[in-house]
Amino acid sequence: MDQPKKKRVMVWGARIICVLGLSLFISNVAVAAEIAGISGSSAELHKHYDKSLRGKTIGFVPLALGSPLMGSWDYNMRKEAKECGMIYKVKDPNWNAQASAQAISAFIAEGVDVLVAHNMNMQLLAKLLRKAEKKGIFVIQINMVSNYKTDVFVGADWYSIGLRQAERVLKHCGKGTGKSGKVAIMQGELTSAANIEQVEAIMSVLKNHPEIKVVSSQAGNWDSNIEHDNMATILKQHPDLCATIGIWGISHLGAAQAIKEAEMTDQVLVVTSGGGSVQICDAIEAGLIDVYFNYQSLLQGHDIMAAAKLLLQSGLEPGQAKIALFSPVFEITKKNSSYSCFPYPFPEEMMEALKIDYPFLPISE
Amino acid sequence: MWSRLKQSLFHRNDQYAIPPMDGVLLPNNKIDQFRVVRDSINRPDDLEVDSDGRLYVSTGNCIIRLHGASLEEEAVIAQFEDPPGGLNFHPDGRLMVCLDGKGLALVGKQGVEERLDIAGDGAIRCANTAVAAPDGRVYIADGTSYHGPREWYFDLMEKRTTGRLLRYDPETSKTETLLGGLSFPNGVAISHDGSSLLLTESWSHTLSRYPLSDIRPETRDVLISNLPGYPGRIVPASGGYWMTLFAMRTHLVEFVLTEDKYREEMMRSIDPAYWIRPALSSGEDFLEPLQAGHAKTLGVMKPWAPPRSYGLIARLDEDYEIRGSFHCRVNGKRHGITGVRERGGALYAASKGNSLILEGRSGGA
Amino acid sequence: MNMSSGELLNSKAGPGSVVKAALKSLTQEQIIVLVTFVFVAIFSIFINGFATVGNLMVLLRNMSVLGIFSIGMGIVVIGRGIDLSQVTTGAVSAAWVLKLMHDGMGITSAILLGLALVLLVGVINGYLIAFIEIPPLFATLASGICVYGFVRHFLLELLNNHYVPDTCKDFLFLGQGKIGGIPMPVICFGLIALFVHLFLSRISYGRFIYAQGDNEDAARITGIGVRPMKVLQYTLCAAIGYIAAIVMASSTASLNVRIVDSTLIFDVVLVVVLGGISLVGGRGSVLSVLAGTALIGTLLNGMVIMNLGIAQQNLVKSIVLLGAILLDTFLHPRDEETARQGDI
Amino acid sequence: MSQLNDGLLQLRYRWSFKKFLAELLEKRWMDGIIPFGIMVCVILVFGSQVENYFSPDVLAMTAREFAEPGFVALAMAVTLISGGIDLSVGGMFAIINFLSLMLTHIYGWPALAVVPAALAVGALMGALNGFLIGFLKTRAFLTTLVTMIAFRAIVKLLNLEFAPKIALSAKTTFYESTVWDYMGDGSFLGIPSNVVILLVVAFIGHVLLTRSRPGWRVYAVGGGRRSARHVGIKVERTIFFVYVISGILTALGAVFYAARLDSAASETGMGLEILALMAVVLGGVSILGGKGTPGRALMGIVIVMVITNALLRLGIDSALNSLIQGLILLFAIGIDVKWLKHLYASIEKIYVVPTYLSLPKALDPRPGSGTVFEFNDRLKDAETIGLDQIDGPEDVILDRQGRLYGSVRQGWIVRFSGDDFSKRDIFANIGGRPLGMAFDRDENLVVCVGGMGLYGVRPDGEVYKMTDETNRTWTRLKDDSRIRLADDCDIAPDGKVYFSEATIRYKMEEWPVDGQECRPNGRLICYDPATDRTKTIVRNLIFPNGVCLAHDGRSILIGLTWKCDVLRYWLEGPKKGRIETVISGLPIYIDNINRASDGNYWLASVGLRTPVYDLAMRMPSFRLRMVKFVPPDEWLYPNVNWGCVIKFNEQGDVLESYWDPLGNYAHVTSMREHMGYLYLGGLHNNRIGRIKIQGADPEWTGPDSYWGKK
Repeated sequence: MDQPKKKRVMVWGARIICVLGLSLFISNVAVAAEIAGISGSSAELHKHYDKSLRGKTIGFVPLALGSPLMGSWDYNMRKEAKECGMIYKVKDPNWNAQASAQAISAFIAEGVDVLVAHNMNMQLLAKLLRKAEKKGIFVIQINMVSNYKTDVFVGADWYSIGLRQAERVLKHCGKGTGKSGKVAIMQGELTSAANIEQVEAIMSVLKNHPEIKVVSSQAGNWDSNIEHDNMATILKQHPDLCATIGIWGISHLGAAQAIKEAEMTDQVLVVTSGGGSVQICDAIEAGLIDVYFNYQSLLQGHDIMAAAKLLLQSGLEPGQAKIALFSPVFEITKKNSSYSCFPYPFPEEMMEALKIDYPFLPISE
Repeated sequence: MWSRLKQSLFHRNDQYAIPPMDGVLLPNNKIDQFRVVRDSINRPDDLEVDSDGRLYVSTGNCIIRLHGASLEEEAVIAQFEDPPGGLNFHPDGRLMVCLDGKGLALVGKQGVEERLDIAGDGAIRCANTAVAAPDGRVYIADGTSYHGPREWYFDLMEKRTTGRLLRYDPETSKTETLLGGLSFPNGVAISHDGSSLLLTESWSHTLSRYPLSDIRPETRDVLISNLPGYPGRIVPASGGYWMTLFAMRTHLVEFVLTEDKYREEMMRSIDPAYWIRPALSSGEDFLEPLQAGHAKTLGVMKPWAPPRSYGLIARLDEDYEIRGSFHCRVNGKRHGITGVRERGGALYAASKGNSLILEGRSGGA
Repeated sequence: MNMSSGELLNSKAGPGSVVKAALKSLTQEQIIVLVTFVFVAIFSIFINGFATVGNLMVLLRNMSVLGIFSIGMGIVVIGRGIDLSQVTTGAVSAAWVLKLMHDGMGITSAILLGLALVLLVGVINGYLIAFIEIPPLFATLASGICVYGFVRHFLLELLNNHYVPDTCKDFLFLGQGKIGGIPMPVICFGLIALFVHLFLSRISYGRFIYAQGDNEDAARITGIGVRPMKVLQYTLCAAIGYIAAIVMASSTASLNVRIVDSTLIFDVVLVVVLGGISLVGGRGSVLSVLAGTALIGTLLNGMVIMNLGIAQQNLVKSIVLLGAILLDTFLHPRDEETARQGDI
Repeated sequence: MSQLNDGLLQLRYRWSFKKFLAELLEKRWMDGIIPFGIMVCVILVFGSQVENYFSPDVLAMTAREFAEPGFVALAMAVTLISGGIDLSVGGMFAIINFLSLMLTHIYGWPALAVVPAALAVGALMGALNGFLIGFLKTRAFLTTLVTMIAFRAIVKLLNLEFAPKIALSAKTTFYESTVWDYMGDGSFLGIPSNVVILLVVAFIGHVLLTRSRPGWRVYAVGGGRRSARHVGIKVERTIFFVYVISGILTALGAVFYAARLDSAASETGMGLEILALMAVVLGGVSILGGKGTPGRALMGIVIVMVITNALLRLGIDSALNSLIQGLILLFAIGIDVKWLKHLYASIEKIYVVPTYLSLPKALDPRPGSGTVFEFNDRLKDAETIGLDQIDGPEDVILDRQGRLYGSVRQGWIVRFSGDDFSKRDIFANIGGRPLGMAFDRDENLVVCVGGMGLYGVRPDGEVYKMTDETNRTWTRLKDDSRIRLADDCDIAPDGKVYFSEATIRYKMEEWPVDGQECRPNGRLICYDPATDRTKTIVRNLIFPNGVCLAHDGRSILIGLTWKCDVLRYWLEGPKKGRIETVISGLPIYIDNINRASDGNYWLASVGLRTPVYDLAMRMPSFRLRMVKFVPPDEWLYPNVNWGCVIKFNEQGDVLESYWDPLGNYAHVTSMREHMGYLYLGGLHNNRIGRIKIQGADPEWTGPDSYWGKK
C-alpha cells in the first residue's frame, strides 16, 4: 500500500493506542486504588500520591539545552518535580550522539525511576531505552518517537501538523486562487522522525493537487543561515513563489528574513510550526510569518510530568503501558499572536518560581 | 650575593662581552718576524728615541741607551734604586722617567736633576707614563695608589679603581690631580694637533680623549671601549698612534673576577705567580694554571689557546680607529709588550715578558 | 621552494612535466577564475534562472560572508598558519553582541565590546602560536573549543539562538540595507577586500607577512619581529571574522551558535586554498580569495538551484577541495628536505 | 677540625638532587610517567565526585563506552607517531557503523561476515587517505579534513537512503544474533568484550610498533622524514600503510559501537576526531611525530573519557564541559611542545654536578725543591719511536718477542717491530678508543676499549669480545650495566681480568668533564673468562685509572686519577676483599701503574696538580658555574703539559721521578719496563719514547714476570 495511506493508518492506530492506553491506565488506577484500600478521600489520595512520588528521581536527556523548545520542557519539569518532591536531574549531551547515549546509560547506571529521553533520531537510543525498561525504569520519549515504543510518548503529532500546514497552503495557493502554486519546503534534519513524518504528510496532501508545484525541498539542518541563503536563491529563481513551509519556526525565520529582504512578504505565505516561543510571535507581528502551528512546548513539559506521575502511581511495571500523549496544536496568526507565545529566555519572575521551596506534609502511614 | 643573583638572573652576559680577535685585530705572526735587537736584557719596560735616533730603554734598575748603525752599542745613562718605567722627553730636552713607587725623575745632562714623588693628595705609587704637553706641563698616569707598576696584577685582581691623572708644572713645580678613580690609567699621550690628551685605562679596556684645555671627568670622550685586551702605553706614530696591549682578556679571568669567594681565597693562599690572571709571560713554570685549550696534542700547543700572555701592538690612525696590528700568539715567545716607539721606518718594541728588544717595519701593520 | 620545485620539474621529464609547465605558466588564481567561468557558462546554459542579474546579485550577497571570513583566514595562511577558531570566535562574539543588545545595550557599545572580546581571543591565539610555539592547527582548534564553551557558559547563558531586538533595527542595515541597489554585505566584502589588499601589497608589515610565510627563519634573521607579526596576523584574522559574523547575524536578524558545528570553517579554508593561497605560506593574495569565493559561490548557488541537499553539496565541495589541494601540492610540491617536523 | 669540616663538606656535596633529577629525566619512561600521573589523579578526583563511580557494573558500563573511542585513539596515535594525523576517523567511524547496521538489519548478514567486511571497508577508506598523503604527498591535516567532510556527506546520503528502512523495518527493530549481542553486551570474565579486544589489539600493536622493523620504520618516518628517506626507508609506503591501519582500527571500534547501540544516526562519531586527538596528545604521543606508544594512547583515552563522562554525569552544562575540554587540550599540547623542546636542554644544563674534594698539600715538584718529585731532565734524551706515525698511544706494552704495541686514537693496536722498532704495522683494528692493555697466559692481548668494553686480541690479530656489561646497581637510578669507559686492566694468575671503569656518567671524550665534576663515578670490575661472568667488585671510586697486579699476585693496585691516591685491593690473604690506601695525595694526576723489574712499581702521571686547580676542587659551585658560563676551551685544567713517571715500592714510598724538560712527553699516561728499557706512551703524544734505566734487570720482561719464562 502507498506511503501516505499507510501513514494515516499508523497515525490513527497511534491515536487508538492512545485512547486504549488511557482507558487501560484508568482501570489500572482503579485496581491500584482497590489494592491500596483507599476510601476515596482527598487525604488518602494525597497519601498515595506522596508515597509513590516523593523522593523519586526523574532524569532528562534532551538533545541540548538552550533553545526555547527544550528550555521550556526543562523549565516545567524542574518546577513540577520540585512541587511534588521529586528529584530532577538533567544531562546535556549538546547535540552529540555518543554523549546522549552516555547520558542515558549513566542514568540507567545511577538507577533513576523515570527516564525522559529526547531522541536524536529514530533509533539512536532504542536499544538503551529497552535496556532501561528491562532495568525497571519508566521511559518517556518526547517529540521524536524512536522505533522502540516505550511506556509513554509525549510530543507533537507531526503528521497531523503536516496535514494542517498543507491544507493552509492549499487554501492560499490552490485552485481558484490564481496564484502560481509554487511551494518551497524548508526541511530540517532529514533523518529525524519529526521531519520524516511531517514532510510525508505535507507531500501526501500536496501531491493530490497537480496545480501545486514543490519547487524546492531542502534540508537546512535547523540552521537559519542556510535557510536564509537557500530561500534567497529560490526567490530569485522563482519570483512568483506562492508559499513556503518550514518544519521548525526558529530556523525558518531565516527564510522569512530572505523573503522580507526581497519585499515579497505579502506575496509569499510563510507556514511553519514549533514550540511557540516569543520570537515567533514577534515575527508574526512583524508579518514575517503568516501561519504558525504551535504545539506549545510549555504544555508538553507539563504533559511529561503528568505522564511521569501517572506511571509512578499506576503500579504498572515499566514496559507494560503504551501511551501516547500528542500535544494539542494551536494555529497562530496575526489575530492571536499577541497572547499565544511564551517569553524566552524566561523572565526573572518565572525563574524565581524555580527557587521556591515547597512545603511538604510528612508522609503519614 | 648580589653578583650570584645577577649571574642567575642575567645569564652572565658579561661573560660574552670579550670581542673576538677579528678584522683589524686578526691574529698574525708579525712580531715573531721582528729582528731581535737585544735578548736577555732585563725586563725592558719602555722605550724612547731622541732626535739623533738613539734608543733609550728602561730596564732593570737603569736606563740604557742603544746607538750605532744597528744599535749594537750601548751605554748606561742613569741608575735608580727602583726599576724605571715609562720614558718620555720633556720639551726642554730632559728625559722624564717614571719610577716604580717613587713617582717621576727628570734626567738631564747631569743625570737626575729633579724628582717628583708626592702629588697633592698622596704619593705617586704607580707612575706608568708621563708625557709633556707643548707648553711644558707634564701629565702623569698614576695607575693606582696601592701597588707599584710591578704589581699591576694585584690591582687588577683586587678590582681597584684608584688611578689618577696628574699634572705637574715645572715652572711652579706644582702638581694637581685632574682625574681620580680611574681604573689603572696606563698610557697617556698628546694628540698630534696638541689639542687633546689620550688616556688608556687598562682595567676598563678603554682609550679615551680629553681636551687638553679642560680635563674633567665630564669632558671625557671614549674613543675605543671594550678592547679584547688590556691597553698599555700609547705613543704617536707617523700619521697615527701605536698602542700596546700588554695582555689579553680571557673568559676564565673575567669569570674569576666575578667569583669573589674564589678570587679572595686564591689571592690569600696562593703564590701570585700561579694565580688565574693575565701575565706578561707564561709557560716557564708548570704550576701555572692551565686551561683546556692549552693541552698539548701531538706535542703541539695550539696558537689559539686562551692567552695567559700575548704579544700585541695595535696601530691607530689619526681618527683613533684601529687600522692594523702586530701579534705574537700563544705558542710564540715574544709576549708582554709594554713599550713601543717608531723611528724612521722602524718600529721598536720592548717585550717585558720575554726580556727582548725587537725591531720591525712600521709599515707592516 | 620554488627553486626546488623547479628542480623537480627539470628532474622529471615526460608528459607530466609538460602539463605542469603549461599549468605553471598560469597562476592558480587564473586557473580558478577560468574554472569559475566554465561553471558559470554551464549553469547559465543548463539552469534557467541562474544567469539573471538578480540571481548573480544574490550569489554575491550570499557569498560575501564566506568571502569576508576567507580574507581574514587568507592573511594567516599567507603567514604559514591557519586559524580554525575564526568562525567560532566570530559567531559566539556576534551572538554575544545580539545578547547585549537584547539586554538593552546600545548598538555601538555592544559591537565594541564584542570586538574587544574577539581581539583578545586573537591575541591569545597569536601568543599560543608565536611564543608557546604550539602548531597553529592545534592551538586554534583548542582555543576554538575553549572560546565556544567560555562564551556560551559565561556570556550567553547557554542560549543557542539570538535575535536582533526590535529596539535595534538599525543594526539590520549592516546585513539587509542597500546602498545604490548594492546590498551592504557585498559592500562590506568589497571594502575589506580593498583594505586588506592594500595592507598586504602596500604596507611593509603586509610584505613582512609574506616574508615570514615564505621562510620564517630567514625573516627572523633579516630582523623582522616574527613573533609580534604572528600575533598581529591572528588578531587581524579574528577581527575580520568578527565582521563577517556581524554581517551574517544582521542579515538574518538572528544568529544560531550552532553554526560552529557546521562545516563553515572548512568552507573558509576551502576558499582560501582553492584561490591559491598555498598552505606552505608566502603565496597568494586577496585576489586569490576573491577567485576562490567566486568559484565556491557559483557552485553552491548552482547546487541550491539544482535543489541538491546539504549532503550532496558537501560531497561536491569536498571533492572540489580535494582537487584544489592536489593542485596545490602539484604546483608547490612539499620539499622533503626543508619540510619541518610536525609541519602537517 | 678541618678534617671534620672536609668530611662534612664532602657529605654535603655527595648526594645531589640535580644529579638525581638529570638522571631521572634521562629515563625513557619519563615521557610516560606524566600522563600516567594525570590519569590516576583524574580517576581519583572525578571518581570521588560522581556517586557509585567504582561499583562494578557502572565501571563495566563505563569501560564499554571507553573501548570504542579507544580503538579510534589507537588509530590516531599510529598516524601521529608517523608524523601525520587522521581527522577523518570520525567520518569513517560513522560510515562503518552505518554499513554494519545496514548489512545486519537490511541484508541480514551474519555478524561473523559483517566484521571482516567492515574492516575491509575501513582499510579501503584508510587506503584513500594513505594514497593521497603518502604517495601524492598532500598535507595530512587538510587531506583528512576533506575526506572527513566527504565521509560525513556519504553517511548523510546513505542515511537518507537507508535510515528509514533500518528504522521502519519494524520486525527487525532489534537484529538478534548471539555474536552481535555478545559484541554489544557480552563480557569475558566480567570484562566487557570490546575492552578485551581493545587490550589485545593494543598489546599486539605495542609489540609491533616497538619491537618490529615495520614499527621502527613508522617511528623513523615520524621522527624525521628526511633522515628516514636518507637511510632508505620507503617513506611513501610506510605512511600509506599507517593510514590503512588507522582505517582498520577505526572500523573495529565502529563495529563494536554498532553492536552496542544499533543506531544509524548520521551524527555518529561527531567530534570523535577531536576527542581522540585530545586523548593521544594527553597520553604523551607527540604531535611532532615519532614519539609515543599505543599504551600511552590508551592512557590518554581513559583520561579524556573519564573527564568528559564524569562532567556529563555531574550534569555540568555542555558549554562549561567544552571549555574544560578545550583547556585540557591546550594544556596538554603546550606541555607536550615545551617538554620536547626543553627536555634535553635542561638535562644538559643540570647534568654536571661537581663535588667537594680537598687534596692534602702536595710535595713541591719545582726545581730546587729538593723533594723526590724535584724536576729533572732524565727523559730529555729519550729515543723516539714512531715519531708522527702514531696518534696518542694511551698504553704501550711489549710481548715476549720484544714487539712494541700501542693503543691509539684511531681504534687500532699499532705494533712496532724490528730491532729499532722501525717496522710499523696495524696489529688489530678494534674500534672505539683502545686504552689499557695486558697479555694473558696464552699471549692474547687484553684491551680496555673506551666506549666498547673489554676486548681480546689473539696473537694472529683476531679480535674477540670479552665483556661489555656488568651487573647493574639497582640502588642507582642511572643504568650502569653497560661498560662505558674501561680504562686499564691487569690479569691475576687465575686468569681473572681486573679492570677499571673510569666513570659511568660520561663518555670517553668527556673525561675532562668528569674531572670537573670529580665525583666517585668509577669502579673496579672483574671479568672471569672461565665462567664468562662479569662482576663489579668496588664501586664509587674517583676516576680509577691504572690497575696493576702486585708482584706477589695477591693484591691489585688501583690509581685514582683526580684523587691522586693509589689503593690496594686484596684478592686473597687475611685482608681478602678489603681496600687500603697505599699512597695518598701525590702532586701528580695518576694514570697507569705497571711493574718494575726491581720489585717496585712504575706510575705514569697524566698531569700536575696546580694550586688554583686544587683550590677549585674545594669549591664545587665555582666549578659548576665555570662549566656553565666559560667556553669549554677555556676551562681550568690540571696541568697536563708536564707529565712524568715515578717509581714507588710496595709500602708506597715514592723512590724517584723522571721528567721531560722539552715537553715532548707533555703527559705520560703509560710506561712499561722491558729488558732494561722504559717505554713511554701518552694519550695525546705523537711518539713513543724509551730510555735506558740505570740498574734495571736487562733480562726482565712483563710477560715473564706475570706468566714465568717460556
